[in-house]
Amino acid sequence: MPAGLNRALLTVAGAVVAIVLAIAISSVAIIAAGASPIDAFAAFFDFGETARSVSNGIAAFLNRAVPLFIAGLAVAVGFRMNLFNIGVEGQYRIAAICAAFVGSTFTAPKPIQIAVIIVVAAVVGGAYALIPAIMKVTRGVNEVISTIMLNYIAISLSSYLVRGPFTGERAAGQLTTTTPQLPESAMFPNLNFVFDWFGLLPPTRGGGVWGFLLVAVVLGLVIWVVLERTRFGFNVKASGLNGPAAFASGVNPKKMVIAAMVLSGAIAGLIGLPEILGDKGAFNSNFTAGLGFLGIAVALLGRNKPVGIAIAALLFAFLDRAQGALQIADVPSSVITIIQGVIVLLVVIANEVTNRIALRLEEQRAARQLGTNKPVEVAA
Amino acid sequence: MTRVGKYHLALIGAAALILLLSLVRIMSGQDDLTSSGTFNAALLLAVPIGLAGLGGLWAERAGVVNIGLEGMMVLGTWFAGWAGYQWGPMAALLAGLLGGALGGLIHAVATVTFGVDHIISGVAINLLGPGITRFLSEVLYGEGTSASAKGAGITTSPAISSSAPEVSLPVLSDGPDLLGKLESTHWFLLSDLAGILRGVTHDVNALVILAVLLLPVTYLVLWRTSFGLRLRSAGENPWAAESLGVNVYRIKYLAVVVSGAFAGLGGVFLVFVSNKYVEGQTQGRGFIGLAAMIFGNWRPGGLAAGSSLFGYASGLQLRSSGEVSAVTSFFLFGSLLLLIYIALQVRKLVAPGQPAEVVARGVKDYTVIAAAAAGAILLFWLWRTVETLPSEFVYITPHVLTLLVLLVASQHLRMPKADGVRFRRGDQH
Amino acid sequence: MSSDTLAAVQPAVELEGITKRFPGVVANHDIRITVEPGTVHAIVGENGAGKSTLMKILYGMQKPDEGTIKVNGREVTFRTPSDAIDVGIGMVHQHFMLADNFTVLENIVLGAEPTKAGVLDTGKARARIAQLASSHGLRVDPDALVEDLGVGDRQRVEILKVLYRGARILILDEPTAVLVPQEVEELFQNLRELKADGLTVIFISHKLDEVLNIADAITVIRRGTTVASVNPAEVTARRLAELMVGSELPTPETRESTVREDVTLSVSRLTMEAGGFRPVPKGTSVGLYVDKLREEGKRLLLDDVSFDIHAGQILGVAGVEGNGQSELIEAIMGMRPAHGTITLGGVDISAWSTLKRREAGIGYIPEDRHRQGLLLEASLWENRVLGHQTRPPARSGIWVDRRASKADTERIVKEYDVRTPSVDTLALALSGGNQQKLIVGREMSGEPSFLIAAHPTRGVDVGAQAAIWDHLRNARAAGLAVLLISADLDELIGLSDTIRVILRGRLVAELDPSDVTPERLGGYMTGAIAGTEET
Amino acid sequence: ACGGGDGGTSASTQPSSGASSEAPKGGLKVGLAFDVGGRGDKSFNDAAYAGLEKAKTELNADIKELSPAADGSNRGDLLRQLADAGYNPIIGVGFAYGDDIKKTAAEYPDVQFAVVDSASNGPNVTGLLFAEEQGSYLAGVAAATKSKSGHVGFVGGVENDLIKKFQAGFVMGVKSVKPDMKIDIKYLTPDGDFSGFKAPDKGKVAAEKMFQDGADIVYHAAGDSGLGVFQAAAAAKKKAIGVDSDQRQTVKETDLQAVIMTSMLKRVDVGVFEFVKAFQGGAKGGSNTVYDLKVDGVGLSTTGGEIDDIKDKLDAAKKDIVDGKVTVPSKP
Ligand SMILES: Nc1ncnc2c1ncn2[C@@H]1O[C@H](COP(=O)(O)OP(=O)(O)OP(=O)(O)O)[C@@H](O)[C@H]1O
Ligand SMILES: Nc1ncnc2c1ncn2[C@@H]1O[C@H](COP(=O)(O)OP(=O)(O)OP(=O)(O)O)[C@@H](O)[C@H]1O
Ligand SMILES: [Mg+2]
Ligand SMILES: [Mg+2]
Repeated sequence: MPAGLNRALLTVAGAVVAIVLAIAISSVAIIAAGASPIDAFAAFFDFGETARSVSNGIAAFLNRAVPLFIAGLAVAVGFRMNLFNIGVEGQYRIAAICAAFVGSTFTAPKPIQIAVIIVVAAVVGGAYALIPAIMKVTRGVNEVISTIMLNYIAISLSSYLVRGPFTGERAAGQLTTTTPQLPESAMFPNLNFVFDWFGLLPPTRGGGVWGFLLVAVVLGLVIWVVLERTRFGFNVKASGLNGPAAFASGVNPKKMVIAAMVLSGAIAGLIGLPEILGDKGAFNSNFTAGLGFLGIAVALLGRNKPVGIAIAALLFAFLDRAQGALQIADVPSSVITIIQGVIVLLVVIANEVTNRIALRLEEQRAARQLGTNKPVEVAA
Repeated sequence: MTRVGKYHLALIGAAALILLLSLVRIMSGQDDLTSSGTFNAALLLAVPIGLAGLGGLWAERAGVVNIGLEGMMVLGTWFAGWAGYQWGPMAALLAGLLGGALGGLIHAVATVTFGVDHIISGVAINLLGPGITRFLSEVLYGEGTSASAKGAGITTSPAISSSAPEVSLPVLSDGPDLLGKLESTHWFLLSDLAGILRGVTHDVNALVILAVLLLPVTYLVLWRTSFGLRLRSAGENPWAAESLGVNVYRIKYLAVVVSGAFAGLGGVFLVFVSNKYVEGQTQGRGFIGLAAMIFGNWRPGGLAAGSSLFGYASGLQLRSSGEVSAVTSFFLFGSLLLLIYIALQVRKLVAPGQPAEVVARGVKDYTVIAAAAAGAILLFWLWRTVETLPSEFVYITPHVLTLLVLLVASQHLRMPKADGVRFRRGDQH
Repeated sequence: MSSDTLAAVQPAVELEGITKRFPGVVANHDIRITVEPGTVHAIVGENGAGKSTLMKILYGMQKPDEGTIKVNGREVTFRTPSDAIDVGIGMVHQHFMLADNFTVLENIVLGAEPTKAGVLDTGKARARIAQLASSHGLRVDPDALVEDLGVGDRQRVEILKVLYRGARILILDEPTAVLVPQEVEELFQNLRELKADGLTVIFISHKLDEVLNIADAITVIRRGTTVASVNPAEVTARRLAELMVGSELPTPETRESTVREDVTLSVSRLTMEAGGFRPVPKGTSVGLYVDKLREEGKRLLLDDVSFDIHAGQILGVAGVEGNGQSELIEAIMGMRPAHGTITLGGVDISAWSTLKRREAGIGYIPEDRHRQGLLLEASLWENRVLGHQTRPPARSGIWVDRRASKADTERIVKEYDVRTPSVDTLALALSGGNQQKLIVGREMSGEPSFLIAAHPTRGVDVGAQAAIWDHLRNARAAGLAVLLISADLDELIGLSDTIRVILRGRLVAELDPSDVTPERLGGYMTGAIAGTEET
Repeated sequence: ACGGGDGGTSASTQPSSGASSEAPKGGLKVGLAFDVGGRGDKSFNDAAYAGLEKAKTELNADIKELSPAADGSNRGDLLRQLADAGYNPIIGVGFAYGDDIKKTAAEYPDVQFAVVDSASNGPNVTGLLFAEEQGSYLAGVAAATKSKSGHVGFVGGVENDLIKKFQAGFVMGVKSVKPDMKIDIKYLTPDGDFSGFKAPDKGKVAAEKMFQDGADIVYHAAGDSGLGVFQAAAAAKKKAIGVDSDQRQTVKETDLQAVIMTSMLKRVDVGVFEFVKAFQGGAKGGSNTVYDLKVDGVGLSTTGGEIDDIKDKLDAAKKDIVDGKVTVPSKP
């Protein structure tokens, strides 16, 4: 269908223009900072000179993308239903500490141990998301406020837990408070062997490429199937597209709010696991924060669809990886955040603009068809 | 008629609250509950939240959701610090306003002109704000720059050349300080009132006065002028407004830019408090301001209540450093509130003049009363037994209080009908 | 001013060669209309003929692709509605353009506010509105919230809005669609007064008797083009209809009764409070409790509503909008809790969820298809699934059976003559009539035993209307019980086996459609004729 | 204030700077990874950088310093990038590097690492530890001696174990002078929420309350939030004690300078420089270097001369600690 093809081409063109523009804008900033944009963009692709640094860089890049992708998925599930779950941030924090602690209390064969940890994380994340969901359906509390507040509460709560009930042994002179170290059977096998396939040196970095990547991929597939193929997914979509219509069709909006929020929270619960199971082996006070907020940007950039979210997560991770490389090239690394923000903005703007152009083209097509219109016969 | 009634109800409510606070203070001996210091701190902490919330109010009343307040506030802080160290507080004020307004402008271009989803644009601005400011700091405040010699660093600007003036109410809270004297007597109610009054009138930053004034000004502008009517119409039914010749685009632009400017002003205020820009000093207040605005039902009065509640609880939290923390008195407070609630319910149940079998006296009513009673006893017991709370539980006082108040009173929130809707000229709706 | 003398020579509005294209549609094509000042000029045409588009062009809301507009003899180009307002044109839109959360006064003055030093001068506005209201017989309460108003009041607010701006040329786009005959007559009285004051009215309707009643001149539009200009004195409704559609108007006659013995749906003592549902206390009967509510002066949205619908029966409910029809539907669908009992085929379904009721065989054609009936941004087959998620063919285990759903959508498209390129097309790409046919087809699937049809043909063109009526009639003959709610009294009288009138939440009259006229029905609906309380 | 500390209590040898047996041939390349906030924070990170710069000028080192992302998620990656780029030794600034240094050091056994504020956890890792509690003890002694009201305060930025060391030392120092002294203690944010180091307004509110309650000297370990403490002190016409660097010099506002009675110095610059120097001398990791009072790795600043009059008392207290007569706990 030519119209459809047209539209697709336009969309691609829009994305390209957006990225070019983003590059142009950040180049201006980089020049203003007295650095060379060429150096800067070279730095993004500069994974180091040695084979070792290249594979380490790739590992850092992929490892960053994994939690971003999961965070994006978590946020997207809510957005699909017009629920704005800002609380992913708090949900993954609480889930991470509980999962890390529970995982450290027993030892079991690897698959069981890891599965238990994942389940605990999902359950805790879902349970923490249940709070705003219940507040919303029973008392009409806006989920934006409640989840913002619960984020702060989660920080304090996890701080209390990691210093109190869930605290673990630590070496003398180590100031980071931490949960007990997970047994070896809890650590997720890495994917370093993949590097061999490509004739690359496996990364040496702690944990290498996190095996949790596979879980994320499976999760993405599952979420795609759930959202696009199941009745539940249909109900989510219907509620998001038109709440009153979904209600009239027999969908219980309260149940849907709870289900979507809990699902979102359960996914959020997994955000911290790649780091814990792949690298740290515990939850500690330096645990990476802020992924929930980045997840919002990733989800929106990926248009709340798993494939889009994957692309967005990879893009964000790719940019983030250059943190060190940029500094080595003497470019202020804060340019990364600027590029990320500009891309989010420009890609959606480009999308709007191309949509409009497509519409106008169709209008012109209509105008051309005017000639073929039968003149209406005038009676009387 | 109803409006006056509401107004009176609010007054009575406030009076009852003060009475209750006073009672709790006497019972618990926690003078800080109503001390002037607490209220001074509450004001200090409430103002930036209130300003961010006002920003949100302007945008959302015009139908544009503004989740980017945080980013705009960050821009406000940076520009205030940058201009302030060079040209003084007035310049800081102006630059902060403009910085925030710049964020607002980006949001307006994206959402109004290009019809981008409001949340996406806001999220992008929340990324851009910190990114741009950090970048500017790296460029302008880095090693070897002139600013660096004046005390700037990557994370801070040099100090503002002179600080914003502070004023007090003469005689009452300054000089003879009559209110202060009254407060220190610790009399029931009188001292509490004096403390509250003195707290909000002693050594008040000029910007606080401006910020507080902005609330009634916003009310007057949005609800009493023709401009305000048009602005609100853009948030309620932009198609109707457009069909009546209102330039909805222009209104939305203005509203969102003003929104950014207010968020920026909140940033300026933070800079004035610390006398310089400090990276990260907004601390998520943009989000909390947004929450306060929703809490306040998209109205200036409600917003003031929301940010005051948050400011008060934060102030009390930050000031509770002793062994027995004032925060535990909230248990007593809650217990008393529940008792009052039970009393009201019971009175309603036994009210005469209704045939007993017809009175709506479901199981639910009894369960609610029983639960309230249990809650009251539990809270009272907690208050009696808990000496010190783990500090982590003290930090969350403001957030928990906000959630609790919302649970009780959030049924009747009503946001502007076309809030967050993308509006295109000529489209049908 | 000399405008009056000028007006005698110059036409108030002259449209020349107006053409407007939308993607895939030519809404207006070479339209020519001349409107004389001080007249009521009617524009008629079937759905989608392009009337609203033309008026939006005249009001500056849309730009014509070609053509010129002259107002009072002077050529004008409008960029925004304010340009049109400036030359004295005002428009009342087909769909209300009111801010619900604003007061009447605020809605009226918006965009033309009287101010004192920038502050809204409500005193002045109020005085002006009072003066306009009294001089044109349009009574309103300026301080009422619009959301509390009924449709008639809203219509008056819309007209006041226009008059308030000093418009001399009024465009009314289907103002009567939601009014009952009495209100229509009231409106026409207003229009005549306006005309007497020298104002020009452009009036759009597809109700031909109304047009003949009020208009001084009539222009007929068909498929975006002006096909005739006629003098109402010289034309019959029949002739006008033929001009519009090129064929005769269909009628919804269904005389021979198919009503069977068995009761399909029985509603008894249905009552709904305005302030939100509270369960009846233990040990109290619903009746006692409701009596108490009534005693306390609580407003009841539904007040003791009882009726039975037999298999093969169409029960029509007539009523001015906002008298409890929506609430009745929502209560039966289980979307809103109410007191009382509802049984379907003898089974008490009062406590059932909406989903369960649908599964039990209740179909629902909602009154607002865009709000409650469709996912506009989803494909047709997905819209087919809506409401049938748990039933075949859409369901297979936890999955949505895409293949079967698509196949069944194809069936609906064929059987119901839904004009669409494919079942993967997005619903928003269909015209209103085709959307409605899809909904009717969907709700008739799965062999429902009872159907709620709310305004099943509202805003649907003549062809689609006839098709929908046929489908309803056939299903009725096959034993379907139907609750029909419609503002189109002809439709109501023509289709129903029994008509009940709802007024302020009460069923006030039971009428036999074979001996009731729209006028008399309107009398019951407005309370002008006291109800024949049910026995 | 203090001279450069030389050597650590447990550092094995003290080789002279020139004589290097195993120093890399192609010149000295020192890499340093900052804590969150990065270079230019006029505080902890900059102190480390000062040491690095000194190494550059005095030891002719080629230096590279990297700042982590705002969420600190890439600390380990920065270390690896430095190692891959051939830097050796590599220093991680801040206890948060503890874990990452451990892993990276294992991956790069040929590279020497150091971590500030955390203990050695590998054969090629040197822990650069500071006895903050000892310095804080002196601050406590100074505060207690100078206090007229018998009431002092402590404001911590983030309630983590590092800052608790400051609190522990301070409290003990105060009690050593007057056991019944009232000490208010307040932290601004819980562990894990590092915004407490960037919240001058919160610092101000917390300190204000202490002054209102009668405290006349407040000690802060709250990063940029300390500014608020100084402001509260200035408004109440009371005194404050700064931290990390000589804040009477680094703070540029004159009205605030006046309230800073003294600052508890933590010579991260010395630590960094000495480590590089030792590395050049061929020193190997696997142990901690403790910068305590003995080596003047911590201490009190005297700018402004406000504690000159109690110098004897402070010296005595210092001597007690150095001699081991008093052991200061690092936990409250
Ligand atoms: N904004 C638009 N974009 C695309 N097509 C449109 C738009 N507005 C109207 N149309 C199309 O133009 C045609 C004319 O529509 P219009 O609303 O003018 O008809 P109408 O005569 O007012 O019909 P009705 O009696 O239903 O109100 C229709 O086919 C409609 O689908
Ligand atoms: N804003 C719009 N953008 C694009 N197309 C539109 C728009 N509005 C209407 N249309 C087109 O108009 C047609 C249906 O709209 P229209 O308003 O004429 O239907 P209708 O019969 O009046 O239905 P309703 O009574 O529900 O408004 C479709 O073909 C649709 O594509
Ligand atoms: Mg239409
Ligand atoms: Mg129309």
